[in-house]
Amino acid sequence: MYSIILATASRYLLLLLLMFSVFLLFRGHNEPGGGFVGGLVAAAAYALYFIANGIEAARTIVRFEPIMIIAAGLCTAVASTLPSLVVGKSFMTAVWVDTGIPFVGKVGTPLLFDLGVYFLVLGITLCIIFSLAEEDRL
Amino acid sequence: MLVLLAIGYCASALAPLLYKRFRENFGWIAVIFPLFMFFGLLTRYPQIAAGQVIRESVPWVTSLGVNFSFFLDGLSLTFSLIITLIGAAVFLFAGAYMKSYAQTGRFYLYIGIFMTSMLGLVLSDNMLLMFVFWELTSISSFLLIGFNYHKESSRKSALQALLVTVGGGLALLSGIILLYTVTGSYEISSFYDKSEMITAHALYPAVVVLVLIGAFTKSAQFPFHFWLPNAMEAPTPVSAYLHSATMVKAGIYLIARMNHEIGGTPLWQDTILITGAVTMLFSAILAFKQTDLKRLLAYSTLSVLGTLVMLLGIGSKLAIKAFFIYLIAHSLYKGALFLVAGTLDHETGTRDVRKLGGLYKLMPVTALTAALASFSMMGVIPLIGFIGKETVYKSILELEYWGAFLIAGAVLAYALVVMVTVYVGFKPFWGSMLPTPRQPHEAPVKMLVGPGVLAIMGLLFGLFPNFFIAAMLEQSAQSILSETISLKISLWGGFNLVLFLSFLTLMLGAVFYLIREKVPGGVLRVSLPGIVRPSVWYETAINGVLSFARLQTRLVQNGYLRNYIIFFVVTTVSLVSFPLYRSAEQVTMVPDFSITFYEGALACIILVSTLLLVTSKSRLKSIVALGVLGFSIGIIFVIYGAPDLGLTTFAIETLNVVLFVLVLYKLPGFLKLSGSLNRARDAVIALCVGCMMTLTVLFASSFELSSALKQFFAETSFPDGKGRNVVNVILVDFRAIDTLGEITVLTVAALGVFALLNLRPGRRK
Amino acid sequence: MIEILSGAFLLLGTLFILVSAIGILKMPDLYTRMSATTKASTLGIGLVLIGTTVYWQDIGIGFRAVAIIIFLFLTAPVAAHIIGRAAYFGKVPLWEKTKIDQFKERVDDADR
Amino acid sequence: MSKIIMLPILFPVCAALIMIFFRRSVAMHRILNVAATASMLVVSLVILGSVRSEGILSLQVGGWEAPFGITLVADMLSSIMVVSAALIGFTTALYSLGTIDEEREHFFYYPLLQLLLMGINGAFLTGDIFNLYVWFEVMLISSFVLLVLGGRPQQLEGAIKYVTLNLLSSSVFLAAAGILYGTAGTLNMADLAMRIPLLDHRELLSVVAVLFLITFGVKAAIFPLFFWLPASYHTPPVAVSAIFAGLLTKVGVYAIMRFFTTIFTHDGVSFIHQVLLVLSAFTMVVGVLGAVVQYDMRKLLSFHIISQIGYMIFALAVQSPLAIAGALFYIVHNIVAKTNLFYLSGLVHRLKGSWDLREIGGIYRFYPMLGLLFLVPALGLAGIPPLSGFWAKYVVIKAGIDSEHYLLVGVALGVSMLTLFSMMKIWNEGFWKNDPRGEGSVEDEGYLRTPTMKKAVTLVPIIMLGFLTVMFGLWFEPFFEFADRAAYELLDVYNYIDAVIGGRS
Amino acid sequence: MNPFLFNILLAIAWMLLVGDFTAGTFTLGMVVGYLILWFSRSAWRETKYFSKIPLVIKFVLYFLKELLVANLRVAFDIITPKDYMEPGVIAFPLDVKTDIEITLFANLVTLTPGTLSLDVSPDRKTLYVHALYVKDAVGFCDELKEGLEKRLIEVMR
Amino acid sequence: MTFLLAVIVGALYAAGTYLVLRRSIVKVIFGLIFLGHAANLMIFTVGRLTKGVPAFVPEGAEILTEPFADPLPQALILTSIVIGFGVQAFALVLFKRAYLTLGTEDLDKMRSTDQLPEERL
Amino acid sequence: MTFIEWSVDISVIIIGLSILVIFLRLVIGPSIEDRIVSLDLLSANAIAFIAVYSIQKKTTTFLDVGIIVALLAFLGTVAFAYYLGRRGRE
Ligand code: NA
Ligand code: NA
Repeated sequence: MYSIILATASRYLLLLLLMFSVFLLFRGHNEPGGGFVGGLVAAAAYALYFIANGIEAARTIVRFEPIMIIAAGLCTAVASTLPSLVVGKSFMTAVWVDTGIPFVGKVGTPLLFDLGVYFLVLGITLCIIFSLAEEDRL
Repeated sequence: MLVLLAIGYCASALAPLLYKRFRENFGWIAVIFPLFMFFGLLTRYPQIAAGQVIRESVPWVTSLGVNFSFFLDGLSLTFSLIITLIGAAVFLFAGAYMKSYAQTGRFYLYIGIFMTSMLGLVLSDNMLLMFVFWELTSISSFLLIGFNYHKESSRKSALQALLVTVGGGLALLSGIILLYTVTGSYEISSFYDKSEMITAHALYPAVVVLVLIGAFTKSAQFPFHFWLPNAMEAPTPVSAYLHSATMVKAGIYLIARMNHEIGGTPLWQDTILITGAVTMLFSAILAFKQTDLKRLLAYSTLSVLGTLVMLLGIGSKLAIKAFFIYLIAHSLYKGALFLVAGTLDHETGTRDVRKLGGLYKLMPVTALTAALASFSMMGVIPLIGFIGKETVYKSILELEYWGAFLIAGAVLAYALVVMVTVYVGFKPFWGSMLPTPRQPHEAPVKMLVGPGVLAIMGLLFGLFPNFFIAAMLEQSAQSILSETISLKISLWGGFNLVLFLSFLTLMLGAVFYLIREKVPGGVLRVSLPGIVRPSVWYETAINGVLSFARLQTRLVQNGYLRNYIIFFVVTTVSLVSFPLYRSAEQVTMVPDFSITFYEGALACIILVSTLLLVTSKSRLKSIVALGVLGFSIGIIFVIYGAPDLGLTTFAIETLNVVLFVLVLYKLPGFLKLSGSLNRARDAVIALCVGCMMTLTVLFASSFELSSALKQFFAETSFPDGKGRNVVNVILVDFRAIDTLGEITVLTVAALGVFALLNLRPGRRK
Repeated sequence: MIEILSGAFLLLGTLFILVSAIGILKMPDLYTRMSATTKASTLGIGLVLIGTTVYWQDIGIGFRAVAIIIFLFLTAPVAAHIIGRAAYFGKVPLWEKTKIDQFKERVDDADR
Repeated sequence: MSKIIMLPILFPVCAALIMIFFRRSVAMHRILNVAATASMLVVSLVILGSVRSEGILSLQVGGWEAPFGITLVADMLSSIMVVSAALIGFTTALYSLGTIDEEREHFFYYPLLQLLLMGINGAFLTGDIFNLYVWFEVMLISSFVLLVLGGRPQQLEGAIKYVTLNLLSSSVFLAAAGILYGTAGTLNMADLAMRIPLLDHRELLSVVAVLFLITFGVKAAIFPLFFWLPASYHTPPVAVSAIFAGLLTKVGVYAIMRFFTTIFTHDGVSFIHQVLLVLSAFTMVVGVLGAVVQYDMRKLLSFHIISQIGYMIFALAVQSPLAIAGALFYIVHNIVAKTNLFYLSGLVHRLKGSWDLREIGGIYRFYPMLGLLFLVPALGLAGIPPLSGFWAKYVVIKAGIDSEHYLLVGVALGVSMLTLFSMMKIWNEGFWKNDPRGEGSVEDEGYLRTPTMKKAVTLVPIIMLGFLTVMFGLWFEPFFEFADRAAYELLDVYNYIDAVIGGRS
Repeated sequence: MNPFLFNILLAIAWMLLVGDFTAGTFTLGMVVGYLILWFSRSAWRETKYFSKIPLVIKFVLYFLKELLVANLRVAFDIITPKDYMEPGVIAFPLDVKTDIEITLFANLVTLTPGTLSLDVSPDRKTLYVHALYVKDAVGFCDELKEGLEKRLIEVMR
Repeated sequence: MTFLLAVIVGALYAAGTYLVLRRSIVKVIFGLIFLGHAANLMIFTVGRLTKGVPAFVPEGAEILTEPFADPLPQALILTSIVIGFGVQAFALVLFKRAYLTLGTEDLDKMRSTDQLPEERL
Repeated sequence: MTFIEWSVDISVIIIGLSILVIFLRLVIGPSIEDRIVSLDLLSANAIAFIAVYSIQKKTTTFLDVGIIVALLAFLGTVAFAYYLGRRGRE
């Protein structure tokens, strides 16, 4: 059931949604949002793209194996717990960099952690959806 | 003594290896082991005879009062010597006998373990330690009875013996623990002075019953006797050793050992007296119809075991004296006869007495051994068996009330034993030659030495009783009665009532033999009704348990998921309802009833879509309803100050829809599967759950909640957590490890979905 | 003044929303319901959002409102299209008073 | 020093992470898996050692003091459990090398194993109730996936029951945690232990306590909440069954232990002890009766798990220091023996090609050492001295007699008879009986052809655990000392509170 | 559209979202936008950038007028009891060619109340439209062609 | 509203329970989802309702002052929602595979793993 | 009560009413497409409600929720349509 209208719209919506997801991610520490919702919205973007354009197109555009995205996310999240050990604090203690950046605010390991969560959530959702979609084709 | 036992176990463990190395002459090597122990123990004889008690204690589980504490007194020495001596005979005998079996190495392993454990049992001062050895003997007995494991009957008998003895062992264990409760110790030697305290304790009857159950099962007393004849499935050396000379005497040892400490009361004495007497008579009668050599011997053993227990029950000085003499006499002659039976079996290939006869010419040494042992068993002067029988009769006759009955029973039982002896000891050798499956000839030396020595010892002990055993027996008796006994044993007591009874016994035995010879075969096949046969009780119990188990399992684990869930739900509701009811009393504040219009609308939508979903017959309609539900809940979150929750709910609900859509069209439409009765039942259950949860929520929110956490987060979120969104700060900082776990869950779920869809039978990637 | 303007926007918007709600209940078939209502509600929401922006007078809010409006105007017609098409292919009946149906031939062709 | 207690959680996740990254390199997975579990074992032993010498260790994760952040606590109980988990993890890692097919290895078998261990360790170490929920979920989902990995029909069917019932229990857990926060205002176990006695509306906490009992009861597989276990445990590869059998139910028992000795001790919950007593009797009996009728080795062993849980619950319900120590020792003994039996059943299956005792036989004759290796855990499980199970049974029964629960002691003893009966059923049918299909059947040869290395890695765990069963029995005193100390720690809550709230980090 | 321009647009959109117009935000927006574009670059084959701002504004105004009028008309129909509807499904021959043009056109048609784009034929030559007020098919098509489609083509090309 | 929410929670629990007791696997899934919703809503309600005041530290302020909604239950629910999402997704796929592999959606026909030895074919 | 407060209150009620009406259509159907359209419309109304509610409660944080609802409701609708499309095909 390919539809030009949906396919075309989905390409633009993809960008908007991804952008919004990043927005949610970075802003989550101060306002509603965060890694989870960000990741979910990003996944929703790709899900939309997949429904409109099919699974191959979606895979092409995601470019990475979802499982690798999961691994990257988990890696980031786990890595964010390590600086605390380097500086000799208790496990998972937040470590903050002195200078903040605009909009995002203070930069520190919790942000990194949230980033990991973002990728992880994106990865797992994609992994599930893509697996289902591919099974479906066979 | 610990060292002795350790050596014993090590030696046993080496047996299979050594067997591989030596094979042919292993019997001669193996015999070193029990002989070493025998003589090792014998060196202590002078000390013991002088009235010393040798003690030894190595800490084990001190905090529970369990130690490797041993003591060697007259009683344990008597038993140890019997164990090792007969052990030696059997080890040697088996060297030849077991040649036809595979895996003789394993046989020596087990029997070595058994002997060591048996020694440990009689040497232990600590009751729990004794129990450890007790169980080890049961296990090694199991392995030995089942030595011919390819035969179903062997396996069954082994299991039967194991269950009965271990079951009794459990009773014993509880008895031991109760005894600890009473005395605060497991050390038998510490009970010595506490006898009165123990017998006066409220738990005393329980202790007696439990300990006696343990003893009776092990010593095959009625009604637990049935496993012993079945245990004759074991190779003959095993029967000779475990099931006649030693293991079955463990229970008797226990009764003797505890006689002073927890005995002396009518409960104790009467119980063992009656049980012993019943066993004595009952099993002798059962022996009447046996035709198998070993089973004949087994029933006679039972009868003797009964007699021994009965003697302890009588408990007089004379009875104790009789007990010891008879104990030794029986061990010697029964060991010998069993081995002879083994020889016959080995040489002729049959154990059916009806098929044996006239072997004297072919097997003269065996025949002589058999004759010697048989005379002892029949109680013919001048063998020790005679002294044994005389003392038994004497001690029974001393009894005031029971005496008359008991003596009649004893004579009857003894007469039957005499009949058995004739069958086992004489019939195969004398009379006319009968054809046998194998061509018999005289047994090899290894098979002759053991029984020969035992039989000769029977003669020697009979002739010079005081020289050999009196001193030791005095000490033994002391440990039973705790008073000094002078044991002067004399072979000849003069012409008196007892001698007459002995004579009567022999005559009666002859009569029984003749009757047995003349009766038609059919009579032998007549069996008692099941109700009076404990072996049938055992079968019934096992089958009963099995069929109950089957019924129960089919009922409970029936495969219906919803039944499982009903169990779960009903358990929950019924357990919760009790404290919930009580907590209703503590409710003080009425919950907030105020409702705005949009809240009402929202609630209405939630309830209706719930109903819609529950009653829906279309899958897609259900998903739509689920979507509405999820979004409404999201809105509730938003209204009550949880925008992050709202966001997440919306996102997840939407993705859920996507997943459902991807999955669901492969799934079937809804069918109405349950009947209306089921549905009504489920509805009632569901409503109960609903009410329970509603009430819980109402009660739980009916008072002010003061949470230090809420305040802490409010105050530290921005200054320390560097974030204004408190919820997010909690997620990535305050409780970040929760989040770590949570993303792990997601990771695994994704891997799971991936694997589930890509790795499956018939699909390669 | 601002508040009055904002309130007016809100009321107008909600009015459109109500109309579309009534429309979806009242219209005779799926296509007419969709045709009539999706845009009315889109318009209504747009108006409400404008009212909100006016109320807050905050540029951030304003752009968020604009973002929603743009997004709605982008997605609403696509959604309507895709459902309408699915409905048509799924044989959801047209209102019996529908005059012309030039789509039918092609769908029938595709079926054959 | 206390920082070390996060390692049992951190190691597995790191190992899993690396494995997922290098998905294709199965050889690396294997090595890493063994290495990670081995180092976890070392770390857990170090933890146990330092708990023994320094007392309870606590780590305030994120540096937020208790009760505001989440605290990881290693007391004697937790450390013992973590050591057990690491031990079973390690042996299963080895055993898997010899038994798991390459397909499963490719589909994340090893990372899943690691994450399962992560969940289990987390559950043992956390001092926060909601965090416990999270670790339970980690454990649960890993077990779901391990259970279905391979996708055979039986697996799927078993998994449906396993998943559904466990999800129900999770939902109850969640509700209970929520109500607990709503009534007590905190989730930290030590804080709860401190606050609950002071609260006015304690009755409501009894409701919460019951809900926790239900949810942990499902995990622990007590009557009548155990149905998921026999329905599913025999379906996955035996290495998976083994680690499930050894560890998963014990986490439930651990939680019951923790909750009803540390947190819920007010008088309102005393009826729960009565309930537990009754349930424990049913659990023992129903479990063992289920076992005696089975012919599938794994099913038989699965039902036994339930029965043995009954003993642990019985001891817990008695609640004397001796009983708690006994329960703890029982847990450890059971973990070792039960896992070993599952390993062995796998080996038997490998040899004979069937799980059904009626179809196989003759193992003892040709593989006597295997017979010995079987007898050790089997008799150990049945409580035959001097193996570990004897002491476990003894202590539990002693505690029962001391507290005068004679009826239950009787039940426990009867059940131990039936346990022996069913163990000997395996022995009689599988080991003693001749193979009904004749000796030296094809499967035997198949086994003989497996590379020595693979045989070795399957045998080493069996020997290790068998050795432990013997060691526990012969050298009981030092092990019991640990259990005893754990029991005293548990019953004296103030130690725990002091270590957590006292702010040592 | 030129990816670079699109990147800038995305950065601006970012600033709008953030509600902060500093260089820092813009830079971050550029970075985010670039990542997104790079991440999804295979979706982009075309197209050219347009600069007909006045035309666009004119078009938007026209469209808003249409929207409002049509909305009112339908609203009237809804709130009055009597139905004035004469619905029909029309095959509309398309002059617009590219994906984006077709999509925009179809969406605008849908947005105007009373009309609903049902489908585009596989050969992209026909748009099937459901309309509430169809006097006759040809008249309807002409009206749409002269009005919306023509203006859209003006803007797009 | 606490009262109303309590009723809703009860209704969701009841519906979830009813659904997991069905024989069709699809309904069981719906039941599980219901129970998840119910539990979340329950935590939310029991954690006390505070209307319209989310837990955000206002711009310019250092700390958050009452009244505000308790953020902790929210964080807990968030965690449980996400966990529930993962677990439900897995369960959904599992149920689908089970249906396709076993060829039935009727749970009463999925009993082979529980059958006693003599009942097996 | 100022005008804005009054109009907000009125708006909330009107939106609530519309939501109920749309929900009624969702319940009665009859076609599944009707329900999907109603669902889509419901989420649109939710956005409006959130916007008005943010004025009522004087908090801006809720508006972001509106964006999410707008974005995601569309995905939901598309997913349903996808399902319908597949159903039609098979
Ligand atoms: Na957040
Ligand atoms: Na719309």
